[in-house]
Amino acid sequence: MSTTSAREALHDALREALTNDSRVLLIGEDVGRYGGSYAVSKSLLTEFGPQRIRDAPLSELGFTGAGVGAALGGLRPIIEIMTVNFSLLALDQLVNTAATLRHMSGGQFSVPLVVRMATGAGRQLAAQHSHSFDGWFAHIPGLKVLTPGTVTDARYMLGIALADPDPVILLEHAQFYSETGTIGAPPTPDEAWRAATRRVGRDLTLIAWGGMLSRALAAAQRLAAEGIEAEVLDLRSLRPLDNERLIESVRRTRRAVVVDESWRTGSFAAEISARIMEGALYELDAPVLRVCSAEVPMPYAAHLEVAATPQIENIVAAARSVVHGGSA
Amino acid sequence: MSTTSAREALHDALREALTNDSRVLLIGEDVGRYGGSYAVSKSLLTEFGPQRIRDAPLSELGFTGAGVGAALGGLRPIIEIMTVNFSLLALDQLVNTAATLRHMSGGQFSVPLVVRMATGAGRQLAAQHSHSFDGWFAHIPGLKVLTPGTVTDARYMLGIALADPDPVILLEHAQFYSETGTIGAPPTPDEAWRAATRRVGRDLTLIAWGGMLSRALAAAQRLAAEGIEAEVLDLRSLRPLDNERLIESVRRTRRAVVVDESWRTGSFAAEISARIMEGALYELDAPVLRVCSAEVPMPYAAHLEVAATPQIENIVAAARSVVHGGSA
Amino acid sequence: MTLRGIHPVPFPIEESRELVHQMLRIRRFEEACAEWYGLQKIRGFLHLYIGEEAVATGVIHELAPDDAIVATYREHGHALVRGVPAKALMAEMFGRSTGCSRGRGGSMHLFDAERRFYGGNAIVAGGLPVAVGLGLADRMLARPRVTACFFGEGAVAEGAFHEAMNLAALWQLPVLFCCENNGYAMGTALARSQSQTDLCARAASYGMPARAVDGMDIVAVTLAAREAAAQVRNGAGPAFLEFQTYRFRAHSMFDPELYRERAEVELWRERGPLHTFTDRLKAEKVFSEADFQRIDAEVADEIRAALEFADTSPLEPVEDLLRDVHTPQASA
Amino acid sequence: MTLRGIHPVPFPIEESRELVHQMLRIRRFEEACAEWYGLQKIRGFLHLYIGEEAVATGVIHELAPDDAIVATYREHGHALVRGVPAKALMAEMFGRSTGCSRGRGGSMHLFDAERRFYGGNAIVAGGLPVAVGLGLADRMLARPRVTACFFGEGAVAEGAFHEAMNLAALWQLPVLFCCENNGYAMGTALARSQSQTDLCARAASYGMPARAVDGMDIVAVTLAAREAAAQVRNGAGPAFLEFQTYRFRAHSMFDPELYRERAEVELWRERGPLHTFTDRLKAEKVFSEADFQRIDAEVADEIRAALEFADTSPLEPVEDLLRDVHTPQASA
Ligand SMILES: Cc1ncc(C[n+]2csc(CCOP(=O)(O)OP(=O)(O)O)c2C)c(N)n1
Ligand SMILES: Cc1ncc(C[n+]2csc(CCOP(=O)(O)OP(=O)(O)O)c2C)c(N)n1
Ligand SMILES: [Mg+2]
Ligand SMILES: [Mg+2]
Repeated sequence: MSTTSAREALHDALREALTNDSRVLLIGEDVGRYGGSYAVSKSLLTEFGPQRIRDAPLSELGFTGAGVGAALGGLRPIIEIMTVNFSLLALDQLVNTAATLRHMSGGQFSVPLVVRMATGAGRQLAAQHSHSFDGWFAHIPGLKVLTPGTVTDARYMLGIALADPDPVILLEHAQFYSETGTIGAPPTPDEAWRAATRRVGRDLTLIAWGGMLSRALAAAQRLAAEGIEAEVLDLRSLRPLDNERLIESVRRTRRAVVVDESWRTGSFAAEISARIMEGALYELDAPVLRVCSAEVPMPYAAHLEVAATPQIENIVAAARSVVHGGSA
Repeated sequence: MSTTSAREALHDALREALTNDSRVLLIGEDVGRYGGSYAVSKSLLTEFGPQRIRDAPLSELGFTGAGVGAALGGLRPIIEIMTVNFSLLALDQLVNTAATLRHMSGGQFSVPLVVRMATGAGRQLAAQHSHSFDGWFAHIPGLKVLTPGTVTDARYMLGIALADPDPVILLEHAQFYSETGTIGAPPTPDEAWRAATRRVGRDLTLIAWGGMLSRALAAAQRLAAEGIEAEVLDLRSLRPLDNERLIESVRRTRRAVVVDESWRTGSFAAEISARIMEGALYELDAPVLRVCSAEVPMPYAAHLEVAATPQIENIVAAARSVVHGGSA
Repeated sequence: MTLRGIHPVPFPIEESRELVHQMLRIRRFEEACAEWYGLQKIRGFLHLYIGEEAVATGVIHELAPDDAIVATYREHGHALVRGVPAKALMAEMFGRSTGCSRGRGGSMHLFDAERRFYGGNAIVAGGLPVAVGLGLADRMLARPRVTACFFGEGAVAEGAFHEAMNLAALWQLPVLFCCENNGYAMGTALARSQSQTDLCARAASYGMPARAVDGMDIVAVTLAAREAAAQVRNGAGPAFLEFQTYRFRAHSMFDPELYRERAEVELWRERGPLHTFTDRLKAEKVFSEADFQRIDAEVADEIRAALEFADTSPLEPVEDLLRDVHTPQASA
Repeated sequence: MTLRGIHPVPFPIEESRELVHQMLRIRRFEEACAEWYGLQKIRGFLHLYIGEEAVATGVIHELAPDDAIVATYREHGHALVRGVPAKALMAEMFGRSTGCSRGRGGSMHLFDAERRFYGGNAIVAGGLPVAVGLGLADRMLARPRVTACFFGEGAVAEGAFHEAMNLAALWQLPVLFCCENNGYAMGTALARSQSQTDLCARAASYGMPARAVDGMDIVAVTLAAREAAAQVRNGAGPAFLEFQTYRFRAHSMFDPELYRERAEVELWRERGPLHTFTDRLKAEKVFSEADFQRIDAEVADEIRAALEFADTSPLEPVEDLLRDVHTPQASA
């Protein structure tokens, strides 16, 4: 089997969705003529035309809200917000409208909206272009949050999201686009929303998702060389969260490290730690540790950015610490 | 000593700040002629005039950003965002500009901005007017977050916030405005940023802040009647967070319940639980429990809103469960 | 601009009666709401539309059944005229499971899927982008429909207004923007929130046809809406109507009304849409006080029945707290 | 509108030379940036201003030392003309602790407190509300200062633009809005982002004086800025200038430029602000090729020294990662 990049996988997923369902359209800044700021939608304009590959003005709040309306009106809009950093401008429509409409109306409306965004740091884009808001989106009842971390998920999660009658946020890590791999079998709709064990291990559970998954796997490999067998759990969906597999794994390994690129305080990693506290405290042999970003707006300089974000060594060190004891 | 409402205390704090420092001004929707949507700024327009009590158009993003600029320009702006629900429209300026400017500029600028917002549920205002985003603000390095929960803090925290050279968010619970109490001595600037033990106890620590503090105290009183002595820790500042007092208290009581009005998943309560996991796991006699809101956009009907939000009975039940064991 | 008093009412008498009937339904419904708010049966925020009845009545009268409506938190009138049963509305105000939003929404969040009534948005200007999207769907699916989007003049200052107006005009979407300019956003008069108080000039700056209409005159409202809706429906792109009106009551039940003079309110009350219209019909001798009393009695019956229904309706069981967060058939 | 070629350049020759000098500094600085980006010494996003030099040069030339500047992520030129030393700027591009933002900001976040250069904002339209606030401070503290706020035409679609324009006009604040209309927002041409492509009409709709200026002509830019800045400084409220210009390079170093024709770029290159101005000065016989070479050599020295400085400057110690999140004297 040949390898594919996550970028290509996402592109193919878009193309497939547009081909299979005439109600699907893509709206976002520079998705058309420019080809997508991460080239995910390249050439789709030529194939599907400007009605369905719709370049939007710089109006994140406006076109996200338009996505809500279009979904209500019978379309299957995919809104691309160029990066999560700009999604702050659109949060009102996501949180106050997309997430609430069904409930506020007593169940009369569904909002089948898919919102794709690039997320994460690692390219020296500094303090306004390097955020991770995974946990913020996962905090909102009424939204669902998918975080592809394998090319297979990159290929199929968009379809899963489009098949869902409710608003789904798809977080695509900007560094993930260039990762390559072999596309496997499509997950069943049910499986796509559940955590996946990407590596089996007995000594601890490494919990990751999205852009951090490859780092967790790399750390697991290094740990194996020192005789520590890490289980790697890919959460995949942050909301709903697969508590069952999370707790099952940690009960078995009795130790856990959570990897999350967002700032530590108030991170989604805190939620994972709290879930383990609630569901597996008595089985724990060591505190659950979090490998997160340092609490600083992202600096531009390469060495500072590396120091500020979770690296493979940090994960390895945290894993060693929970297995062998000592301070992390 | 006579009792004062938190509303009056906040009003007096505003008046004092405006009187003592001519650089101070209040900007927000209906802070002037209307008298403030929660009547906190009532009559200030008459006393200080429309330049300093500045009614703003419905432009949350615009006037919050103007607050950043005014702070840079040498004023001491207090921005009132009517409620946290509307702060979603202003998050970009808070997160991408106010919080980052100092760091992005290599320390050249300070942004002495104070942003006041009413927060919380409990008045049947339904899904778009009942949010708690305490944890979201506390997630952002570069911001500080104060949450008055006593009339003394209502009286003095604004001054503390204004004395700070960096952006400070002041979260005022909408139900707190009507709470009354006796105003005590002003906290020292140093103490105001630290957690306060509002009740001493040996059996567990109840951790709360802002609008939930009075409920935690009420729960502690009920628990005392059954022989459970709860310590009540008022966090007061969510960022910076007083980890030291938190961990010290829980190590001593060996049990903890966190009360947080936001939705459970991704709540700030998760952060508290994770901190205890990291700092006091070996001293714990029971899992830390969280009393949070149900994961549903806030329903209008009174009985559903009560069921959706943390009530004194829920806190009591959680406390009993951590003390006596059994399921929460 | 207004035809009031100059020309005869240009409607068949049945139509005029219907307009009176609808305006009166709003008036009496809201008077009942205010009363039952006092009795604490209705809670939360309650924003009355009294004084502005001609706007919702005239515009919605001109909409077809499969047109869509997006409104604000001040939307009882719009829901009523659209045909959402008064019972379902009143039950919603009471927070009952028989309410049009199962008691989940309350006064600010009235919805009715069947009648394409999309609420009920309590974020100022929050409905405008949604209306743009509904228009986009109609345009892409080649449906000759109109989405009428109501909002107050206070919304014009919001960035969402600007983005939505630009998108609608740029993409030539079938949206009828209906600005209910009642002069105040809570306590803030238009001139203290807009550098340009001519809202039509603002709308025209997007290249959108715009027109100011006497919102106290049901005839003017109806005719303006008729013309604009036809244009929008026929593919001319969006249009903007500014209805100049006034709310007779406070902003909400918490408002001490410090920001306006009693005399100003009185002046506008004299222009009240209901009595000026009935006076005019009476002057034309096509309508009598007895006619009015008959309609009023009919409306009173309807409201009484709605109150009765609401007050005796069940509450949603607490066990159902978490329902309707997601669509049931969802895979997760 | 432009005086190009019709009247003689209305500046003393020293002033003209200075304008050439500044434009050339921008050009050469950015050429060096592109080169060193290729060598991977500069990373992240790099947005070049080449082609647009007349705008920053002409406007900032007209500002007083205590006026303020708010710019975007395409702000090397503005920082240079403002007097931020090329060394400090280049060191910033290299991510060094000697950079004007200590290597924390990079290309998109250049700052200089002493020169009232407020960055360096990489959120499109994010700087406008900040500029409004700076203007508010000046107005309330009765300082006769101007805040010049630069932004691209793409920003005009953002809600933040609308809210900021309205606030500035409503409160009559001393802000000079400088729209750098280079025709594209990344790959989106103006006509595909704005229903109304006449940006001055948009600005005028806020009741703000607005004027379109040939942004390729340094004379036109300078004169327009002179007049507008004087009005703003004298308390006439905000003003809006649209500078019609063009970027000769890609949007950023990642842009494959699929959205425009080579021929269009060539056409605009012919109007390049540097050579058209020097040609004109030469035609007037007040400036020679030797003059140009002298200036260019001087600039080359400056850039060489800046590169040398940057490349040999130290990195910020990793132990200092957490500095400058808060102001040190803060109580917490
Ligand atoms: C984004 C936002 N900001 C503030 C509020 C609080 N608020 C509710 S209604 C209102 C006034 C709106 O005035 P207008 O748009 O003129 O409508 P009207 O109430 O007069 O019908 C305000 C400020 C809100 N609901 N949403
Ligand atoms: C709010 C926001 N949305 C999107 C982006 C991504 N982006 C960066 S520059 C740009 C184009 C801006 O165009 P314009 O305002 O015309 O300025 P120019 O780059 O042409 O100077 C876009 C879309 C951003 N930085 N901020
Ligand atoms: Mg109004
Ligand atoms: Mg541009």
